[in-house]
Amino acid sequence: MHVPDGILPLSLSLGGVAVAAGLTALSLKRINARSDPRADVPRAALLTAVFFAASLVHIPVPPASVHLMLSGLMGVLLGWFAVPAILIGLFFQAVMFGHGGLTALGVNGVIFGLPALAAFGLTRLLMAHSTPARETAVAFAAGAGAVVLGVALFSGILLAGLPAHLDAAAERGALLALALAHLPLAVVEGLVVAAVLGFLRRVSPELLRAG
Amino acid sequence: MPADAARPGPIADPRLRVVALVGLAFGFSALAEPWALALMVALTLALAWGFGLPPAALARRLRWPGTVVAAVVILLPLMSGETVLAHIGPLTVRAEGLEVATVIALRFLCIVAVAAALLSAVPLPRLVAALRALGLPALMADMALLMLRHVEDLRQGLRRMRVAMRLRGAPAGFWAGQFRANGWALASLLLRSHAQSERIYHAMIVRGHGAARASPEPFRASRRDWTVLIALLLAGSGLVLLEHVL
Amino acid sequence: MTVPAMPVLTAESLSVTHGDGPPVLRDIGFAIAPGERVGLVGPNGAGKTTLLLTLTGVLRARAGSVRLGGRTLAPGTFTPEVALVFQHAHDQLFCPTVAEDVAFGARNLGLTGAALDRAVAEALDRVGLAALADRPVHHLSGGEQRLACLAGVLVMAPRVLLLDEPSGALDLRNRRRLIELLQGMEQAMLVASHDLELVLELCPRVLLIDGGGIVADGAAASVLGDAGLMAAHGQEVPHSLTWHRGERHRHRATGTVAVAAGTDVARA
Amino acid sequence: MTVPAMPVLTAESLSVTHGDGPPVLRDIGFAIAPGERVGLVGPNGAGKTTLLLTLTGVLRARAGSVRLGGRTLAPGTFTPEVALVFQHAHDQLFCPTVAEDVAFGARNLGLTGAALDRAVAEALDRVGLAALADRPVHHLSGGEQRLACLAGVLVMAPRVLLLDEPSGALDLRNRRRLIELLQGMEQAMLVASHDLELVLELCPRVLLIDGGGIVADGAAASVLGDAGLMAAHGQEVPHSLTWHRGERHRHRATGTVAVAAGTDVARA
Repeated sequence: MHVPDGILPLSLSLGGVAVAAGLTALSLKRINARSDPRADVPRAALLTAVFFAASLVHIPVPPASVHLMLSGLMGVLLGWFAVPAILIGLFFQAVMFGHGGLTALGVNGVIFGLPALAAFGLTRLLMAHSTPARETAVAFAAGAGAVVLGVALFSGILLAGLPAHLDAAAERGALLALALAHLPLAVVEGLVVAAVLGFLRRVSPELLRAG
Repeated sequence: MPADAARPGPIADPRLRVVALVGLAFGFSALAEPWALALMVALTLALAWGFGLPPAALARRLRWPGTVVAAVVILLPLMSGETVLAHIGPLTVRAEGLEVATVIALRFLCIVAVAAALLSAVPLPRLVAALRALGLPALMADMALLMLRHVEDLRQGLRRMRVAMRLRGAPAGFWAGQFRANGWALASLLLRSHAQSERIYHAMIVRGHGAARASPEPFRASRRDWTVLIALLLAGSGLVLLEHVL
Repeated sequence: MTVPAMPVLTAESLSVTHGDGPPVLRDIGFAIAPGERVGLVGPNGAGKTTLLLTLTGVLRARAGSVRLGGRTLAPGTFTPEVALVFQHAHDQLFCPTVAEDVAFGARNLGLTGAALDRAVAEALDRVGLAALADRPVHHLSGGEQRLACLAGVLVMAPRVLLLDEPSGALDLRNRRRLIELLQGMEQAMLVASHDLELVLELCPRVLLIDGGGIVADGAAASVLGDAGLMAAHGQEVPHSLTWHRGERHRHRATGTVAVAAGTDVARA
Repeated sequence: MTVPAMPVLTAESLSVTHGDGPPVLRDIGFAIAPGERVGLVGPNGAGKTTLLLTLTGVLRARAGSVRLGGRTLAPGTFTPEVALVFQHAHDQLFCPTVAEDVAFGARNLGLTGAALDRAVAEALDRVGLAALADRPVHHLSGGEQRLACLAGVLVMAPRVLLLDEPSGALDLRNRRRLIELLQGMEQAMLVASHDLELVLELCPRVLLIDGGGIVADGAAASVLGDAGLMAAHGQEVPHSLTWHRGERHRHRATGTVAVAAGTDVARA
């Protein structure tokens, strides 16, 4: 689900860098407005490590395999720290394993970062003072929805970057296959986010003060 | 997290290595003409030779993105273009698609090879310090440093936790249906690692991390470093300019 | 050391390697009788944790085998009869509440409903945590977490308990509580620890391992009290044995203790 | 307990809370003289680690202050004069090699070039790790890691060393080595530990804390030897003091030890 180096034309790569830089600047501005901006650095670094490692775990979806994305989890747990965290994770994945790519760092940052911010917004809007059942539903929606949004961004960007004379039917076929392959992942991530959030709410609610 | 052993190479200063890599990678991704691609490959080979690219470092970097690139490279000639080159069973190979696939495969291989050649010998904490010196915000540099600390701990913690779960009868394998148990294990790991991450950060602060009078991580760019960097950037931008002028 | 006819756990010429490295354990052999409590001591890196993991079947021995009563243990299969309590409680506890965590193993044995509830209540009662059943495990003290780990394996009715550094990170009150609890259990035990006073209180017999092999197997007081042997393997004779140097046996039952102004104390 | 005119470290009615919770430390006050070694004992959760973090200025006290000589310490600022060695070495070590890790603190003091190299070499020499300077920290043994942590704070030339469970997870050989090293240091020390034998060997004076407050402050032998006081705060009298119950003072220098068959041992 990472866009590798070499596929996208320069204009798209640079566009991705610009958008990712903008999202990062906005996030840092919100973080630095707090009384102690450094207080949440350890937590953000920890989830960056989880994000970094999770993308290297491949889950078999016969006949192919997909890997965890965790955008939803990052957004829900980190709030404004999510975008810087995702970019750092993506950078090291690219540098250490060639997973994703340096020129595609901005684009991948958008593919993972926007769903994370969307999940953050969703939980913030819908979760305040709600019942446990509703919170579980929102957590599932945030986790699963982030995967769906990420896959949509990924395919949209990939198709925009490839030459225009693609066969329309083949294009739809490839998209459908990609979406189907990631449907189980969306369910898994929805369940994982719901379980993690449910656990933390019961055990350590102070860890849920994202944003 | 292995830092591959390689010789120091023509550029010693990691800051300049990062700049060279970024310049070349974006330059390469703008190339499409056959002669430009040939020069790109030649430049990459020269770099791999000059910086001593360890084959293992390259192989490791090809494994993960390989699937996406392979899918694109295999599908494009079958799905894209009008000029039919050949029929293989029910499939039709087309010239335009094959051409784009070749361009993508070459650019991908060259960028990955250049990245491996320039960065695989730089220890990761040193790389973070270089990025900080190049203007990465302190907050993100701190996150990056701490993240490097956590990856191995998390991996081992998760492994021990999985062992403990299996000893109490949890089935092995991902699709064993234990989403809740796995989610709880992840959350437990986060919870305790969170306490540890705070201790680590405190330990750094107690030893003066981020102190005003701290002497910055020493970087020294030699004249040779600058010369090689400028030569590489000129070569890269020259290729791009030539392709777009010609 | 004589062992009754049918030991509950037997290690037969176990050798273990990590990856392609040199052997971590070499030709380990011993047998534990039902209800016997054996201490496992040795310097850091001697292979204690590796041995425990091999005895549970999590690690696969390169050679040799583990036998549970008359049956050979198949590595990689779930063997509830041999229970391991990890050195760090946080590696073992992962459920939100104590009761849920204790239920985990029992549920994997197929227990449900009232039988499950009963088993969990019994295990918690056994370790004295019944009152904390609904508490989040992460809010327990270190000592309570250790007890919760113990309950989490007791619920599977094991025949052998393997304990890795059971007193690590415990304060003395909780250490005492744990010792008394373990002394009251009928299971056979193998207790790996640097806390030699604990080993001495708990285990009549001790295995001393170093460099992956067993270097001594005998009565606790004679192995741990042998200053030459202990020093050769990086150990100090426990305080409570230094008071009768020169004597080989300690007469615990009678409380008789020979006095020989301990050099350790004089040095302080 | 009398303290010379100008203590090196003074805690004045410190109160600390975590978040909105109840106070973790309440009205803590004591002073440490230059070169004095003080033990800090108490049950798990008594607030020992919180106190150490507050003394370094990492945690902010809700009330009260910490003074370093004549100057009041400003929380949140880098105070190299007060050095903390963490309980777990892996929390503290984070650079690739031993020498780099030791250099970290010195570099944050502004040292560079030859002065930096000299300071690092001296600190490593001090703890006896000069030969391991270029080793990866993660390849060190537990004992060596602890020494590397110590070197990493000694390089900042602190006036007070705060040690959190310095003997935790050490085998007895390394524990002995550490004790002897610490005994040879001129810095004032506050040593938080459950290892009461270590406290007894190292510290002439002991603070006993429980429930966030100081409950005793006095000579080590009299505080740690007071069975009633210790039991009331969940502690056991250390083995080497149980041999002379009834006596208040222990005559270390002469090695004279009163014998009274320790009930602890008889119980075993």
